[in-house]
Amino acid sequence: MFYREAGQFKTSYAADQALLPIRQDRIGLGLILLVAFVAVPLLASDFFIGSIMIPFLVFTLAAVGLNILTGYAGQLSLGTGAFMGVGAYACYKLTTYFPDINILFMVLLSGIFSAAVGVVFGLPSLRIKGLYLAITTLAAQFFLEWCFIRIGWLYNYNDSGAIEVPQRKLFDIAITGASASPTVRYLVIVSLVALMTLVAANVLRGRIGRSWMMIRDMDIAAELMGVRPLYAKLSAFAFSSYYCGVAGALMVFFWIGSAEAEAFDINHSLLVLFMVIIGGMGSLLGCFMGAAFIWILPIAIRAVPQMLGLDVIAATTEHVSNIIIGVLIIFFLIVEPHGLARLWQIGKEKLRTWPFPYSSN
Amino acid sequence: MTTRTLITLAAGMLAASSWIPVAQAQDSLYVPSMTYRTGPFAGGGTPFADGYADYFNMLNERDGGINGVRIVVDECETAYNAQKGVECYEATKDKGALAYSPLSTGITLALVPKAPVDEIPIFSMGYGLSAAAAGDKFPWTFVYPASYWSQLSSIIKYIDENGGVEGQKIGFIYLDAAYGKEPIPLLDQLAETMGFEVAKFPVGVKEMQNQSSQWLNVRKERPDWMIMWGWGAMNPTAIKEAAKIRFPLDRFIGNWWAGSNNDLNAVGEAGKGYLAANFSGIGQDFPALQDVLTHVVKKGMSKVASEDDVGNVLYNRGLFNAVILAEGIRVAQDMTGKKIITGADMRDGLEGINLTEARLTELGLPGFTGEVKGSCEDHEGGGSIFIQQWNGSNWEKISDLIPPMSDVVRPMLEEAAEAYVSDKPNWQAQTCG
Amino acid sequence: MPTGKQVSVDQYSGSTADQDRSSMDLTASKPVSETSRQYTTELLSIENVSLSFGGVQAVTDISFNIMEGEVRAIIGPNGAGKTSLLNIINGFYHPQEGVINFRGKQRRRMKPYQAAASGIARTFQNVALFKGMSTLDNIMSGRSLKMHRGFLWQVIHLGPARNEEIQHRRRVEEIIDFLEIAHIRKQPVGRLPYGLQKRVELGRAMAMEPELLLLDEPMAGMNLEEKEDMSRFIIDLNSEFGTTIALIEHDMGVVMDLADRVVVLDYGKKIADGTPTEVQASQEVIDAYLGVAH
Amino acid sequence: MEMLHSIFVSPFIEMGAYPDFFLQVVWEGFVAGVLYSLIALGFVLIYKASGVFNFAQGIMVVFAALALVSLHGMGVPAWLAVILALGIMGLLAIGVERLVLRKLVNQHDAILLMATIGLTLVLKGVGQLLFGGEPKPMITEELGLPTGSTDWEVFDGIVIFQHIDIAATVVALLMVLALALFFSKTRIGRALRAVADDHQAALSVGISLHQIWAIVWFASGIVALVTGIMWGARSEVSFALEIIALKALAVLILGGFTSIPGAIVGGLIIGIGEKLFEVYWGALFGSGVEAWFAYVLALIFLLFRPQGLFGERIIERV
Repeated sequence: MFYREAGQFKTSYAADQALLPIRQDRIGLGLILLVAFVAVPLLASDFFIGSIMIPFLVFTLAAVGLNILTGYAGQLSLGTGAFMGVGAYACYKLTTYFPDINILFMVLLSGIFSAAVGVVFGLPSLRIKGLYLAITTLAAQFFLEWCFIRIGWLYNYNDSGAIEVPQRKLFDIAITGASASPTVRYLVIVSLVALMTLVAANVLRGRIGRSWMMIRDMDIAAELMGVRPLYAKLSAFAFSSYYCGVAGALMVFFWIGSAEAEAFDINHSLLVLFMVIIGGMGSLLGCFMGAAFIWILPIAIRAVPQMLGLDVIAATTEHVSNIIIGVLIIFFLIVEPHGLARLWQIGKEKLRTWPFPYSSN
Repeated sequence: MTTRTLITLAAGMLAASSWIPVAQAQDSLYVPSMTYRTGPFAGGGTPFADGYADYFNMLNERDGGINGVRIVVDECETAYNAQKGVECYEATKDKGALAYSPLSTGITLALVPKAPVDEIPIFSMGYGLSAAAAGDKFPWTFVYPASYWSQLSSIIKYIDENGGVEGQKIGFIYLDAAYGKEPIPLLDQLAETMGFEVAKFPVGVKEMQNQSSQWLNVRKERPDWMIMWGWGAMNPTAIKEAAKIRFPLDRFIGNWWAGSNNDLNAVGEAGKGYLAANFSGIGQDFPALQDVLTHVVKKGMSKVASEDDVGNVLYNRGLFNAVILAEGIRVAQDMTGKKIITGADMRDGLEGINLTEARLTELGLPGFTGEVKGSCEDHEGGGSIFIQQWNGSNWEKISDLIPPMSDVVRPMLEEAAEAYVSDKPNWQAQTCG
Repeated sequence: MPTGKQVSVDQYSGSTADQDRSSMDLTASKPVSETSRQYTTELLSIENVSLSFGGVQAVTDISFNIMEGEVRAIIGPNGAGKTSLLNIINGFYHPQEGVINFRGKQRRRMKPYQAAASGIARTFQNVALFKGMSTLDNIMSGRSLKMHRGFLWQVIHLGPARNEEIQHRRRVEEIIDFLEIAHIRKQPVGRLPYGLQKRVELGRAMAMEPELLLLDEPMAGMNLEEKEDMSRFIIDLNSEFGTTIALIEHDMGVVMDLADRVVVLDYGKKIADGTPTEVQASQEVIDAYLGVAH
Repeated sequence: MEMLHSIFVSPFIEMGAYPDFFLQVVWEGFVAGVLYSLIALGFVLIYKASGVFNFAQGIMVVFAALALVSLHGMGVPAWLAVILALGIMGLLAIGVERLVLRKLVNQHDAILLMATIGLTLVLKGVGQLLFGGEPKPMITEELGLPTGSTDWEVFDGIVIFQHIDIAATVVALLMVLALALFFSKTRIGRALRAVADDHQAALSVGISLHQIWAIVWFASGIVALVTGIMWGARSEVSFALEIIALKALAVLILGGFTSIPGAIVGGLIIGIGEKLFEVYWGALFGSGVEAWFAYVLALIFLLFRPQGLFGERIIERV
């Protein structure tokens, strides 16, 4: 009834190809941005911003990265964590070499290192497909993890073997380090994520994004249409790893504040993969939904016994949340393999025709 | 109802619940407990968490808290994961938390810079940053009763007293992570000054239960002694492998995280003779532990699986952690004259701690550990450890307290602290005396 | 259902920005009757090509040519090597022996995307559409080779990249009009009925504006009505736009009506080559189809 | 020059100088390889019959072993605990088939893989809820497994053989033989091979896919239990074992997803290869190379032979 595009005529292809061709969607997005940029920083508590919104956005960005590779270009990867690590360590090295250059620039630059590493480990994709490729990404995961531990240069030979975030300022406000307030860090992250999501959406709807989807859907046909698999696959690896790398740098510099190699282990990779599956492969919106779901659900589960006043061992809720997430993953794969994003779309279609369920084509 | 509505609702609820300022009842002392009862290291985390909680509960039951104020212990599961650890911290820091014991090097490193900002001290008991022993550089971090470096120096001292280290080859097998690598700089330094040779054997976190290569290398290198910086499943595997290559176990010394009952129960009789460092008493034969049994465990208020678990190495370690915090609270109460203290008061209390043998006896823990006396500069206290040996079914204390080689360790600690602080222009240090 | 502005072929033909060798501009009408057509330029020729897979001979010593502007049919019983031959032409298989000349030049061993770049397009026996994409995007994907804006333009998606996208969209809409599939423009192709999928696939190949279009059983599994539609598109494509077409088809009626010349394969060998009437008369062809022992 | 020497010359001189030690390294690698093979075998069984790449195989190893040890800890005699643990794995197999596989028929490979990742989480949670997260010693003696060791004096030195390692090898061998017999001699075994060859064809001759799936999951549950016992006896039973199981993935790449001989040979190559590499070349890279050696070896191997050691060359059709 209210969600219907009747009467919204498009008179040019430009309008028809806009990211959000329907007015209600544009209004919705505007509201969300308003909440994200105004309401949350003004109203939310430090815990909500620091432990829910910031991780959620960092994971969203990583999920966007993985989704580009897996959901759009069809190359399953289990090495997301390691690529995030490359970004984080690169950013750390860059800030130690160039302490005076703005940290935001460094974060964006560190993604390029991650992209380069991604290309190297993407090379096997030219010969290897599907599950075999998924397993070779494990080689990237474990090899890079080992590098983070073994190459002392990466963490400046710290005794602690970990990378620590120095304090950096933007317009005289601390944006990294312990004294940077969650709200400031949040604003930095939310701006970056919004910007990078827009960039991803643009690339995905253009020539390059189409070539990835062609490779994904039918690589042979894509090649016969003139897509060079070398370019298409490696550019997908590079672009995806760039996002993962930036997410990794954000994770360390704007969220946790320090990191050991273990922060980027295989479980981290799997966590991002879950987000992509639950959110929906091949959907940017899904990245947000999946990240929110996987990150917030355990926190919510943890909060439930407290709200009910039950004394449950913290570990038990941890096990229970493991089980619930596992069951949900299976459930989604069975019921809706395209994830939350698809459910949302179905919901929208229902809304469009409501209250006349049979009036659509 | 669409999914987004659901998510929005859920988020809204969460937001609402976390937006409402926590009405902290001002009649109790809030002590968060970061635990890891899950994950690959759960074997170590569980008894520690039990000992920690049981001691505070015992104080509540027996004495009605500390100076009449009850203690609230709030567990938060970290699964040894830094992200979850930080989340636990953020979730509890505004509830009036007095001190954090992060129980993982990764989480400690993440929290150390936050402590001065939020004014809540970090008590990483014998783990985390060794450099934090330098209290003038790390006002908010404590590593009582000893840092890793002090411990290593004591172990080397023990070796020296039992046959000498000069001209010997000492093997160092360690978990290939920040934790395991930390003592290496000191080990290299001591090797130079004391004239022994070092062979290093890293064990990857994913290879903890697959150590045959490392031990083949040990067989190749033929060290005279072995020192282990291990954790979790790495320990029993290492001891079994050592036995397999017939390495004399009474020349194999684990650090204080490689010498728990869990570790050796998995090895059993085959582990007889294995040595480990420790700083907390073994067994239930302390009045305080008897009180824990009577007031908490026998009343069914503990999470331990059986009464026998009370008194095992890691249980007592967790309990000792609680003892120091409780003592810190007492000192802070005395210093400020307040019943309800803040994190900043707690910091002063921890710094003013003085656990002498007499005080330990008062607490019902005679001979439980060495003296722990803090000061503005010294955040590691005494630094003494003792060596224990596995007799096939339990641990036995076989040495007196071994103080660290402060003359070597202290300058290095200070140097490390200086290095840590040097690239942090706005670091909050304190000037002592 | 949101609809874009409809544009007809007439309105835009000849006035589009993409001026590179645009075959759609060739609207010169050609005589439809088979006998009167004369072709002078050889577009593709295959000489003594052989291909085998680990001892299995798929194609043996085949030679034939395709003239510019003609409709060339390749027929033969199942397993005769027809699809393998198409795969050789667009570079997917590499023959062990033989020479391929395209536009008068001998072709080196090339990759499929190079064949595509040189102007060879293709449809598949089992529909090989990009299942996760809409009809519009599938046809747009045929424009891949004609779009050049670099990565940075794609990132901002303004100015040149956007204009490029819109220009090509215009072309794609012409094809959508031509194939009468405007109503399914934004539907994911996976959900379309088979006949429509085949049509979209033809559209995708058309979008490449190829010099040579290879159609692998374009009418397989279609009912009579759909076959008639498809035949009409093929004839129009050939006569209106002058696209050279090579097609594999089992329906002899269709082949006889559409093709200028027919080459017949059996067991990987060429057994006949000529106009439909000549081929129909060949004893060898009759034997092959009736299954007479060799 | 020195670098080249330490890569290409000195390791071999060392091998020659201490042949007893070399043999010991090979033996240790062999034993580790046998255990990798066993885990890989579990993967192969399931993949062959149902096309599911079972990421949960590692956690199944832990789960089965934990069930066994915990049951014994509750006072159940060892032999009964084994039977009950097998029963649990059977129930798990039926459960997985009913609740997961049956609903995901004809889905894409990647979807099935991800479903088993979900299963991994569930088993992790359930396992820790039921049996507790802390590590437990394996009940080696109660199961009648040998302890102790035998020395073999050779080349002026000794090679030490642990009896438990010998037992593991023998048990693994027996199990492979049993499986081979099962596949070739029983009706279900033949049906299973038929399913592996062609699902549709098998269905059309009246083979129940559901039954077959439950059986292969059960079979790999048995393999998991045996693996868990053997590995548990070498260290202890804990959730950390799960990660080692990932190494079997590299084994699969070497051996091919569907080949049982491939799983065995691949496992041995990786087991022996990684020990040799770590002991003789590891120091060049700063040690700890075992963490990635298997995967990198598999990756390099894939570049030259994408179908694995025993797989058939894939000809792509259009």
